[in-house]
Amino acid sequence: SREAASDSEPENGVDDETPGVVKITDRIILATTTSTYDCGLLDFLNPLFTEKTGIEVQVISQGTGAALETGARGDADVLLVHDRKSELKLVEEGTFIDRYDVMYNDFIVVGPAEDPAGVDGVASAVEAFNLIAAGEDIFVSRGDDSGTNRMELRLWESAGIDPEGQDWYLSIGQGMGDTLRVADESMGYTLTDRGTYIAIFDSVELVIALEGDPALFNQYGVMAVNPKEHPHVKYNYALLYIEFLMSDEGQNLINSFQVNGERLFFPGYGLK
Amino acid sequence: MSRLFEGIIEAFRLIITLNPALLQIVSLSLRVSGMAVVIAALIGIPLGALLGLKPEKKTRLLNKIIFTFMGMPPVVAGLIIYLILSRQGPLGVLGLLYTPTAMIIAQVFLASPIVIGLTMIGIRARGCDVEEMARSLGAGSVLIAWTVIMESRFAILGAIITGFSRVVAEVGAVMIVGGNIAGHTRVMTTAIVLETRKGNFELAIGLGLILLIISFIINSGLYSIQKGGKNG
Amino acid sequence: MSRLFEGIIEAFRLIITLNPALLQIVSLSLRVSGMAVVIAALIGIPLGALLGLKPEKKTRLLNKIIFTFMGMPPVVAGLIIYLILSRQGPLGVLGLLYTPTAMIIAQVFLASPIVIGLTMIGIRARGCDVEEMARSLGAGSVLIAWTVIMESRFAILGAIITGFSRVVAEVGAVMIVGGNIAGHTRVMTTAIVLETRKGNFELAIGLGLILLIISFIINSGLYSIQKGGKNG
Amino acid sequence: MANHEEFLIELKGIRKYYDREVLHVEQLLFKKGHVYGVIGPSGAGKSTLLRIINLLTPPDSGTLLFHDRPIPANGAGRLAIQRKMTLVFQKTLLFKDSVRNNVAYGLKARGFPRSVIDERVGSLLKQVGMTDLAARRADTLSGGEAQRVTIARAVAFEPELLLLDEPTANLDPGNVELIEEMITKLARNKAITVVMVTHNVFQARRIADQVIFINQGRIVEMGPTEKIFSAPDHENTRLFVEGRMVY
Amino acid sequence: MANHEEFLIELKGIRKYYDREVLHVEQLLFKKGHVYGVIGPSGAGKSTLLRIINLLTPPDSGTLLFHDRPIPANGAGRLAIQRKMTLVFQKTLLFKDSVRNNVAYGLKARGFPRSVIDERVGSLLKQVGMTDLAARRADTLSGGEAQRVTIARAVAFEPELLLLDEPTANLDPGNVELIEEMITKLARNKAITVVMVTHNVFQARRIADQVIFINQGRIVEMGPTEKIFSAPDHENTRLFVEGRMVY
Ligand SMILES: Nc1ncnc2c1ncn2[C@@H]1O[C@H](COP(=O)(O)OP(=O)(O)OP(=O)(O)O)[C@@H](O)[C@H]1O
Ligand SMILES: Nc1ncnc2c1ncn2[C@@H]1O[C@H](COP(=O)(O)OP(=O)(O)OP(=O)(O)O)[C@@H](O)[C@H]1O
Ligand SMILES: [Mg+2]
Ligand SMILES: [Mg+2]
Repeated sequence: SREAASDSEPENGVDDETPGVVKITDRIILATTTSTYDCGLLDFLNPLFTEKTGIEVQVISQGTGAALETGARGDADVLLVHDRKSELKLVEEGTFIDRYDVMYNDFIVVGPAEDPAGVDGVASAVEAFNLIAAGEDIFVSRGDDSGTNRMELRLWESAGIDPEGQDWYLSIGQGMGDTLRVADESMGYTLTDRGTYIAIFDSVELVIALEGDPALFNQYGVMAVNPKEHPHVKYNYALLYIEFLMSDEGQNLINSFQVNGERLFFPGYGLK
Repeated sequence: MSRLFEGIIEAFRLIITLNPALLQIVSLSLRVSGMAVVIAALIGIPLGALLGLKPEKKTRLLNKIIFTFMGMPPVVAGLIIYLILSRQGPLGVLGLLYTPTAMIIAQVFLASPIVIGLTMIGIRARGCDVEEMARSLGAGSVLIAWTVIMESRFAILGAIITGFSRVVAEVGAVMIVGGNIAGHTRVMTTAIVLETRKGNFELAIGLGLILLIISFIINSGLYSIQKGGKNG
Repeated sequence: MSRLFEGIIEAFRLIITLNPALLQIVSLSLRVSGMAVVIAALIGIPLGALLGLKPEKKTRLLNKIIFTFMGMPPVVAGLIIYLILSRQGPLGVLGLLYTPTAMIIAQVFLASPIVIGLTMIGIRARGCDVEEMARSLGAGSVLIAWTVIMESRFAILGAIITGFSRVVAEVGAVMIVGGNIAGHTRVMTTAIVLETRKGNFELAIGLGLILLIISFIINSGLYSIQKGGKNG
Repeated sequence: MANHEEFLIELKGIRKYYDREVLHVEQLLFKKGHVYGVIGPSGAGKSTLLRIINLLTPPDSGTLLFHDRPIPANGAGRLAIQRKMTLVFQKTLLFKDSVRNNVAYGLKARGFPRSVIDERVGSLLKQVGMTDLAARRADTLSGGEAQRVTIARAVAFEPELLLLDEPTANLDPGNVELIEEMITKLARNKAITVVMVTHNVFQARRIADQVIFINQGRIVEMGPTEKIFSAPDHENTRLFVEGRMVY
Repeated sequence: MANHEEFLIELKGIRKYYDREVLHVEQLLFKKGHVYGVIGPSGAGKSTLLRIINLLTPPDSGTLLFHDRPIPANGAGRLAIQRKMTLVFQKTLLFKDSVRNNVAYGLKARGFPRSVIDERVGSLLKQVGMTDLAARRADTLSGGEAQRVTIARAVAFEPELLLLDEPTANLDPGNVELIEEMITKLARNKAITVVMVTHNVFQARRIADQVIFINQGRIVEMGPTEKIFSAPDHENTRLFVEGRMVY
């Protein structure tokens, strides 16, 4: 229910799996990114799915690259990731099937409250990046070839700047949460998905420097591992899970999920 | 720092109120690492004793290789086991990936070189004299091995504790082969990493403290076994 | 498996073509872990020798505490150092976070208990007799310590190698306090984790192999120092 | 030469090298139930000889025959022979265990029943005057106490061949007498062959039937005790037993 | 009583307990330049006595005076006194190093110049017949070789007080004579005080000026050597030196 999800309960990773009275008949493995798992969304959704179907969802949260690799090797049954371009390519190659745009949110630029680069009030991310580069203010990059990282690199390209190797540009090759922490400690800016930022909002002093630029759209996709490639995968159950997420009920649940009083994800395909 | 206290208190509250999820994680940690160390000891102590009784010149290369394997990054060990157990890997059909068994395998891989290497060092100190004495008194090979091991039991205890310490504190390998699945393959260290990632540093440290306390209790237990083994 | 070969070959290609980024990472790994182990040895060998010469009964509690600290999860060690060095932490003004210095501090914290504990075990085997002999021959406390250490040098070599192995393979602590900043605080293990995150498992294993080879070379070096130390 | 069957152990062309040749024995025969005294200067190769007989040090060449049969290189046959003899090391070595368990070790290794073990250990500890210290940890014993325990441990299982390397070096006259009596009795009553290395020529004279004088790795002379002491064939033997050998 | 100044070391009311009392010495005085022989049955407390004098085992009560002054509990003063004496352990212990470096150890500890060290070590190795083995690792030596090296190591720095615990237990007659000569010469020519524990009563008779007989932790009798051997005050002393003490 909405109440349970919106207090701090889901943040508590130790407290989150109270097995229900539901009889578990089978299990599927969901490979996903840290951004969907760490904020508690899946701990909110999955028990409801289990209740309906008796299928337990075992979540493995990794970097997007590792999640895709895990799926491609057939070590997971279903994926929930946010790197649309790679996803579509892999679907085309036949690695995954039944891909749907399940939900979206957006990227934001966050930075220190003092805003040394003067990003506040700027409307476009490219412009903000220009200001950061001009002022040689610290910018922390995930540098892990994740969806977020690729988005960030596209923005630098649009700004006509090559930040690689600059003193003020810290490429750290870590997850979003870690990146936010490093940005916080080094009083720098970074590009983040909104979900992760809200989830760890409490423990950092970073504030939102820029939001709302249509260029900062972040689409999540759900898809199944192709049973033709990996005959052992539980394709039917994966389909059940995808159907659940795409159903009206599932979409409504996603819409209702809140952390720290904020909505983290919006159902369906964002750029209509 | 007050948040640190809160986190630690929160961790202890979870333990004292017998929080089922936490208890389950702790017990899995102990089962996985305990089993891994038992297996590593069964492999490592005899092997280490054997090597320790050989003249050092003959085992020099082997020593170096064993010492090198002590420095195997857990992530790499985890990846190797992953590639073997993965569906496409040679042992994929067994379906062991993301199970506690896979975690035990990875930890055995990490703990064995430590147990072998340190047992060997411990036995070198006076193992050969003891071996000869035992042999001269008519001991068969099993009794010889047992005697040599008992004579170096303090060093071997150290080897086991060091091995256990390594695996119980390790996260890279169990994360990869176990998947940190809640209620299934989540152990103390992967829970700590998860909390860290979420920014709950204080809770993470609290969990770390609990892990240390458990280690302390286990060490104390091993200590008394070692003392009791042969009249102090 | 062919992809595994590709990954390993790719890793070696990077090393053989003297890829500057990789060389820089390797050299930082060695500097950080090397420095940490040197410091841990300077702290740990004398302390371990001191404890090893005390009757075991008197040091029992201390032994258990040291053994327990061997099992400190690197992530927790990293977090503790992080909270101390972070901007809001007690030593925040020093600005050490995300520097190699911070990584060295964290690794010293992890390696010292190992060096202390294993040195102690090594010296227990015959340290007291050696100490008394040295004392009876008129050695001052420095020479006594030196003699005791030299008599157990194989065990102490093992302590150092085990300590080095732990820190050079460790990723949890250096990741947190170093930040894995490219060109600044990225070391072998954090690079391995990065490649793993990206799904380049094979390249990660290749980098791991390189790390093992480097460890092997270092172990061999330490070995010959130990042999050469006193007409081996 | 006597009937071949009497020989317990025979050495043939045994050589041992370290940085130089330390032992070279063309032939050496030990008869059942006799007591042999091995004497010779420090570094002569006496301990090496005993260690080779006890199968601890492999010789670089030559063969050992036990009851006329070569000793197998390994396996159960070798263990069976090894169990018929034992060596009391020159350097006293006790296990870090109680005195009682040390004495019981060889009996346990041979699977003696518990009751026999307890009885024998008790009686032996009494013989060597260590009953009071039965429960003591062996590493707290005095030099002479430890030496007596090693002897008790070696004779506990009544080996056919008892090899002793300076077994009374740390004992006072009274205790030496005690041990000597014990050893000669074993040889006489149980037909145990004793080979005892001793630097104490008087001791060799007291207990040995035959004396072997070794110098620089070679057997210089071997013969009945009285002959060696009163009319040795070699000048060096005479000098040595008179304590006048010059190094 | 003689002039107090002659006394090198004095024991007063020394007691040592382990599971029972193992040593209880009301008073014991050692004069400069004299050779003392300590005899007594196994476990009597002889080694414990030497270890207490060498400041290795702290007594449970009593005091030690060196040149009439109590020995400081620690610090440079204690080290200075410790450097004036040394103990050759009953259980031979050599450092895992070359024979040469073992003999040089005490000299190095005292900061002797390199040239003096080389010369003394060379001359001592010659005296104990170990010149050929100077470069050998000490743990490969035979029992008697090792024992000779420990003696050379102890006398190298010419301590004022030389404590010897069964130093010739593993040596043959010729080597025993050699060592005894060396020791008596040191006492005579350099006024070194020697306290030698020996189970060999003949040896005590040969080299000691004074003999101390210890039994069950107590000094039963102490006196000039000839008196102890020919006309002891105590029955037990007589029995012991005649090898007829019953345990
Ligand atoms: N650590 C200890 N714990 C208990 N008893 C001990 C300890 N050390 C020595 N003893 C006992 O103290 C007594 C005296 O020992 P000490 O070594 O002085 O004898 P000793 O006269 O040198 O005998 P030996 O001639 O056999 O060498 C012995 O009975 C010995 O068992
Ligand atoms: N491992 C070794 N390496 C080199 N030389 C050795 C080794 N072991 C023994 N030796 C030498 O072999 C010779 C014979 O040694 P052994 O121990 O047999 O002498 P021993 O007759 O028992 O003398 P002792 O009466 O002094 O005990 C000695 O000179 C010794 O130094
Ligand atoms: Mg010998
Ligand atoms: Mg003694």
